[in-house]
Amino acid sequence: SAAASPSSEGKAPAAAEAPKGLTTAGKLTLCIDPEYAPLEYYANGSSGTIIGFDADAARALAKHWGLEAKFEVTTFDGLMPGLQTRRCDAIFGGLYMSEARLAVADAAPVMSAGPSILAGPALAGQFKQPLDLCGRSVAAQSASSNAARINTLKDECKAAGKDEPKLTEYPKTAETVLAVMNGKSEALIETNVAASYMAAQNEGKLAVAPGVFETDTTFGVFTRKNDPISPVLAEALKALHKDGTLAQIAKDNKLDPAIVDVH
Amino acid sequence: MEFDIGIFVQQLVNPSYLYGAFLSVAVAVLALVLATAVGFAVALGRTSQSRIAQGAAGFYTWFFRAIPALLVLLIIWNALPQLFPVLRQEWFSPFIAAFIGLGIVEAAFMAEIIRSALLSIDEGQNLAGRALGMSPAKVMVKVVLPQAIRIALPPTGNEFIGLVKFSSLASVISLQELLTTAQVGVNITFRYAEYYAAAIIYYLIIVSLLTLLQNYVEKKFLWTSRSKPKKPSTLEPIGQGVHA
Amino acid sequence: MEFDIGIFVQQLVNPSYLYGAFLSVAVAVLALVLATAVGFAVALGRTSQSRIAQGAAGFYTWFFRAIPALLVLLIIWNALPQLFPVLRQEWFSPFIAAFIGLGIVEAAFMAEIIRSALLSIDEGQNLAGRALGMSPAKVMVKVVLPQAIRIALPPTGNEFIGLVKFSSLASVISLQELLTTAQVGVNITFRYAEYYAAAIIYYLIIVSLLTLLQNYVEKKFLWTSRSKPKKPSTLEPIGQGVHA
Amino acid sequence: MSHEPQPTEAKVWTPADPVLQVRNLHKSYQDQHVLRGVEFDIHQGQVKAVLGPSGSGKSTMLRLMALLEPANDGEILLRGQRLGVRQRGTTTVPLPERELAKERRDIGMVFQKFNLFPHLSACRNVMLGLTSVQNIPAKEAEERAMAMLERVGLSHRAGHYPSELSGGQQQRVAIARALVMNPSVLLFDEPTSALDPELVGEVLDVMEGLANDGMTMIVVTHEVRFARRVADQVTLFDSGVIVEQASPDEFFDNPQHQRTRKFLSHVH
Amino acid sequence: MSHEPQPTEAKVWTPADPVLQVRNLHKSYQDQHVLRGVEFDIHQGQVKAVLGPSGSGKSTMLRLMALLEPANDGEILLRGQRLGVRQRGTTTVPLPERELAKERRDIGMVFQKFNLFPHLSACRNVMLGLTSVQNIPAKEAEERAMAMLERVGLSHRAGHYPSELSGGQQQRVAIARALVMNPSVLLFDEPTSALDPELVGEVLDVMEGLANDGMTMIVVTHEVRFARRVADQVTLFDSGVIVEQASPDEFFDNPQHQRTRKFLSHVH
Ligand SMILES: Nc1ncnc2c1ncn2[C@@H]1O[C@H](COP(=O)(O)OP(=O)(O)OP(=O)(O)O)[C@@H](O)[C@H]1O
Ligand SMILES: Nc1ncnc2c1ncn2[C@@H]1O[C@H](COP(=O)(O)OP(=O)(O)OP(=O)(O)O)[C@@H](O)[C@H]1O
Ligand SMILES: [Mg+2]
Ligand SMILES: [Mg+2]
Repeated sequence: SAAASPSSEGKAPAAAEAPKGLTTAGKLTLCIDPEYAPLEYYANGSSGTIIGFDADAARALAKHWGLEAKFEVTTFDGLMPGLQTRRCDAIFGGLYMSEARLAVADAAPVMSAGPSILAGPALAGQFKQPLDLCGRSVAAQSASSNAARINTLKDECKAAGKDEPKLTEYPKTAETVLAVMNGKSEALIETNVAASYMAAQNEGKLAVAPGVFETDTTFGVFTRKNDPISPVLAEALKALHKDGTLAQIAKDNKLDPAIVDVH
Repeated sequence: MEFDIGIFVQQLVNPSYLYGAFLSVAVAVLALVLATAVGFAVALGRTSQSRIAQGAAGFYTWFFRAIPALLVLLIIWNALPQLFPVLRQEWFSPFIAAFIGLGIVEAAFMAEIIRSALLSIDEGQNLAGRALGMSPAKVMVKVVLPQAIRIALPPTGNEFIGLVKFSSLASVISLQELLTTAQVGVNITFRYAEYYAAAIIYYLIIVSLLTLLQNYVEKKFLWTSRSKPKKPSTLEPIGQGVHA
Repeated sequence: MEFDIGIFVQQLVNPSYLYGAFLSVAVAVLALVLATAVGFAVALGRTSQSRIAQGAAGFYTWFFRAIPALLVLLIIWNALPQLFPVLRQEWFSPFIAAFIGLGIVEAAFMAEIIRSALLSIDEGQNLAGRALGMSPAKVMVKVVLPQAIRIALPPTGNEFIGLVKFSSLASVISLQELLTTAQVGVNITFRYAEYYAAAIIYYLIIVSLLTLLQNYVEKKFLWTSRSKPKKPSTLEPIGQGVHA
Repeated sequence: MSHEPQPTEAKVWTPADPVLQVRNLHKSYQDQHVLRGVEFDIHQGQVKAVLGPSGSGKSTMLRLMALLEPANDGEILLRGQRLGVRQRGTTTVPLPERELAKERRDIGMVFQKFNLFPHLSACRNVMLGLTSVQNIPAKEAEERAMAMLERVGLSHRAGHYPSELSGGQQQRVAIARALVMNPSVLLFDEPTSALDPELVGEVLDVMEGLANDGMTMIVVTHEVRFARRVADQVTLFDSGVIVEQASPDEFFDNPQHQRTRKFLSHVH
Repeated sequence: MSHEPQPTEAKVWTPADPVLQVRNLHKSYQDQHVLRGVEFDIHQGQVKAVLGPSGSGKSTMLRLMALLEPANDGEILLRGQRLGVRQRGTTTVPLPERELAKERRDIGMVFQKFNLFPHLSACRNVMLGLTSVQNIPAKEAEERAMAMLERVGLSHRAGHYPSELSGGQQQRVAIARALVMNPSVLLFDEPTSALDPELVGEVLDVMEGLANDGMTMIVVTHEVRFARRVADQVTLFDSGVIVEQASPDEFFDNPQHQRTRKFLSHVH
């Protein structure tokens, strides 16, 4: 369901000036790891066109500059090296804008996000606030900000005189889902947008515990540090937000349009 | 979640698995060819008189025996293009990077296989060839190599099967071979059992076919005038190998 | 992004690498012990008179030679606990699942190593032992095994080094060993050059130490009254092995 | 001893009877009939030399006598007692491997390729049968092993491993290894044919010493001079049967059979 | 031929001169002085038998004569021409491997363990030297190989692989392989000592045939009867030097040296 963005049906604004020094002339090349529904994934599971919010937003961005979007498929591990080796101009990959990452790359905000808790339907109802996770076993994707959030929660639990949560990290999100469904872990922590998708895919077995965490972090589009593209891209995203394109794409991908209000 | 035969069969006939299996085998074949060529050079270096050649060949085997192939793939795909802009071009695909990376690592193992095969040829063969007036190169090509190949065949076959399974490491440089095909599907659909079962079937078929091929080739090297083999053939050849 | 020596050194002395390296080696040791025990049984099965034992042992090697270890780990971690509730308990940690999974796969390869080592012992040794009045079990323990161990040592050493690198597969069941430690660091900081370089240093050190150990053990099996070895020792033993 | 009358051991054995008797021994491998009714006796202290062309079944006969393989038919009797089988009612059944192992201790064997245990020193090679079969304590076993190595002239090499010994020395250790078990009969399968010509003598000398000391021996060999000098009886074996059996002088100087004359013309 | 007078080939070679001359040959391995000044001549059509204890350097001498290893000192002359070196100004330098390979064609060698090429049939074993060294077309090479196999009585086994031939047959193929290159001298290194006693005869028969056909041969052997019947000259080798050199009758019946008598008492 590659969404038609509003800018394609309404009055087409004159294309903004495209950034210089693109990897492939005439194309905006983006590193992407299409295993993260609903942000980026293959239409047919393991093959087909890449769809999802990020994919559609990337296409809209390219169009904004009068370019064509080209996806350079990479694993999660390969996203940043791909950018550094100029295989792509930017990463559209559901990456949190963390301090450590901003030390090595630039990023422009694209949507707000936050951790969400998934658990079996019965248990999910019991989680109302972060401290409810104390003493529970929680699965997370390794090296994610979500995993880091559980690590900080350990201290909070200790301060509150409760048991620490037990964190188990897996390389892929699918394995965290499996861990909960197999009873290896009681809950899993995942970014809210992906969490909703997982719950929908595993209805009856997994449910989102709403509102446990604040939605206080931001996904960004990453570019090389101090690259001339960085400011241009930030401007373009602002423009796409302003004219409602991003909100429409969110809606088309069954996401709350409010999440793109990050400016 | 129960095992859904429908999804399983659908995956089994899904052309992307077939394509993934093809990629796995193709990467393995090219990597083995590269590894055999480089490994032969390294083996000659290790048995050579020259201290420098010995040292270089020894370093190669030591280094690539120690480094995980995954790291080599990451380096070839991510670091080398920063040093050599030519590698940033379109032709340097994950497929090419994968077979080169796996081939380079595998060469360290093939070098040892080839070296021990060469060493196991009786010195009398070399003497007999030279006594006939053959040049050292002729002795190598006409006398030693045909015999060394026979000895190197079983372990090489095992390495090849290892490489097929091993090519899944190339998913890290976004080559979507057989195992990655299943994993990507799992990440979206969460249908573990069906997707992985389909992959297992493919692996069993591939490895069984390769084992049959290996037995066939080995029979060609029995060197008897009769057509019937001396040893009973089994699905599994003697010797160990890589595994993934 | 330049190579930052500071970060590199900081990673090198980071205790989590040391711990990851320890996990890698520990998983490899336990997996090898398990694989040797199971592999010995499978090897006896394959050389046994009984058709059933032969068939079962043959199936084992065929199956586990074909299946990627990654899939076996996923199955042990995710599928088995559904069948056996006892595995849902706390003690069934990723560490235990990892060494069992790798051990089961490796057993197929160890079985072939052990089988060919047993077959390579001259039949005259068996005859001589029996002629002295030794029972078949005594002949195995006192005569055949000590000699088979010597033959199996070099390929087993290679398998062990392979297992150390191989243990990184266990990241899929949330075991954070050496390579995973580096990868996690990379994903958080995007500092791949420094992190991977630190991991490479660890791997080179581990494998070099293991190779020295291997040479030392092999020298113990030279069976001479003199202490000096007959063959020059090198860092790399003859024979091939797994690699990851 | 069984009180039931048995076909081949009807009378009680006395030292005047042959210590070892072989009766109608048959052995086949697949479709090949290797032994076809071998029969002979050997008395206490006798030395029997066996000659015969390659493939005639000499080694097979020794392996059967050493109970290393079962016969298809026939009997081997040691001091009148049938070996390798036991009576169950009216039928004889082969002994289980554990029982066979016990009977084997009484028959020593020396092989063409020595078959020393390469992972054990000369002394430990000789000790192994004592410690692991007869359960003799290590210290006593070592003393007896050293005495036996002394007897074959190798006590100064006791700590050496087989790979450090010459072929002749290895074979002498192998003889000591068989001898230390104190067997009733010692079987030799071409004990010198894997040796360099210059090393043959030292082994034959040891064997001649044993013969002089009264050891009962069956020696498959191509060494005509040894057979002539040491053996009490020389036998020609061909195609799985005994063709000629005579005293050395008779055998070599006046053979009765055409086949023997032909064989001697090759080897002599 | 060089016009410069050279120390050892001062006069022009004539067929009356020895076809092969060995002068003051020395060879050391590490600290072991294996050949210590070996000297002898052999004339066209002569057969020289070499006897000597194990480790005395017989094989080493043959390897040096076949140019398979360089000597440390001394000369080998074939028809007056020095082998294995070339003159550069006043110094002699060893030939490069390619040139050595050419000179080796003129000297055939038969090994104790046959050293047939196991991956080639008997016929292709014999052909290989022709096709890959002399560049003779396959068809002609095959004809010549078959003729040579016929000569050693094995044309009916031409298609068989070494593993399918008996030891005696393998050695006869090895002789054919050396012979087909048409060498000036044929060297034999204990050609029958790896054979079963019954297979020795067929190989010695072929060698006797060659000798009768006028082949120049040097034969290291332990076969005293062969040496006596076929050789023109018998040599005793010990500790890297020639101890005694005489006609067979002189050598065996009236040896001049104590060492020879001692050796013969062992082997005879
Ligand atoms: N285990 C076996 N399986 C099949 N055939 C065998 C076996 N052992 C011996 N034979 C065959 O039995 C025949 C006799 O062999 P045996 O070794 O007893 O002969 P031999 O007289 O000792 O000969 P040699 O002088 O060569 O040692 C041979 O044809 C041999 O191939
Ligand atoms: N390549 C080598 N390197 C080191 N030492 C060698 C080598 N070849 C031969 N020797 C030594 O040279 C000596 C003579 O060996 P050689 O093989 O020439 O003796 P031989 O007279 O042929 O003995 P045999 O009758 O056992 O064949 C031996 O002590 C041997 O160990
Ligand atoms: Mg025999
Ligand atoms: Mg020799």
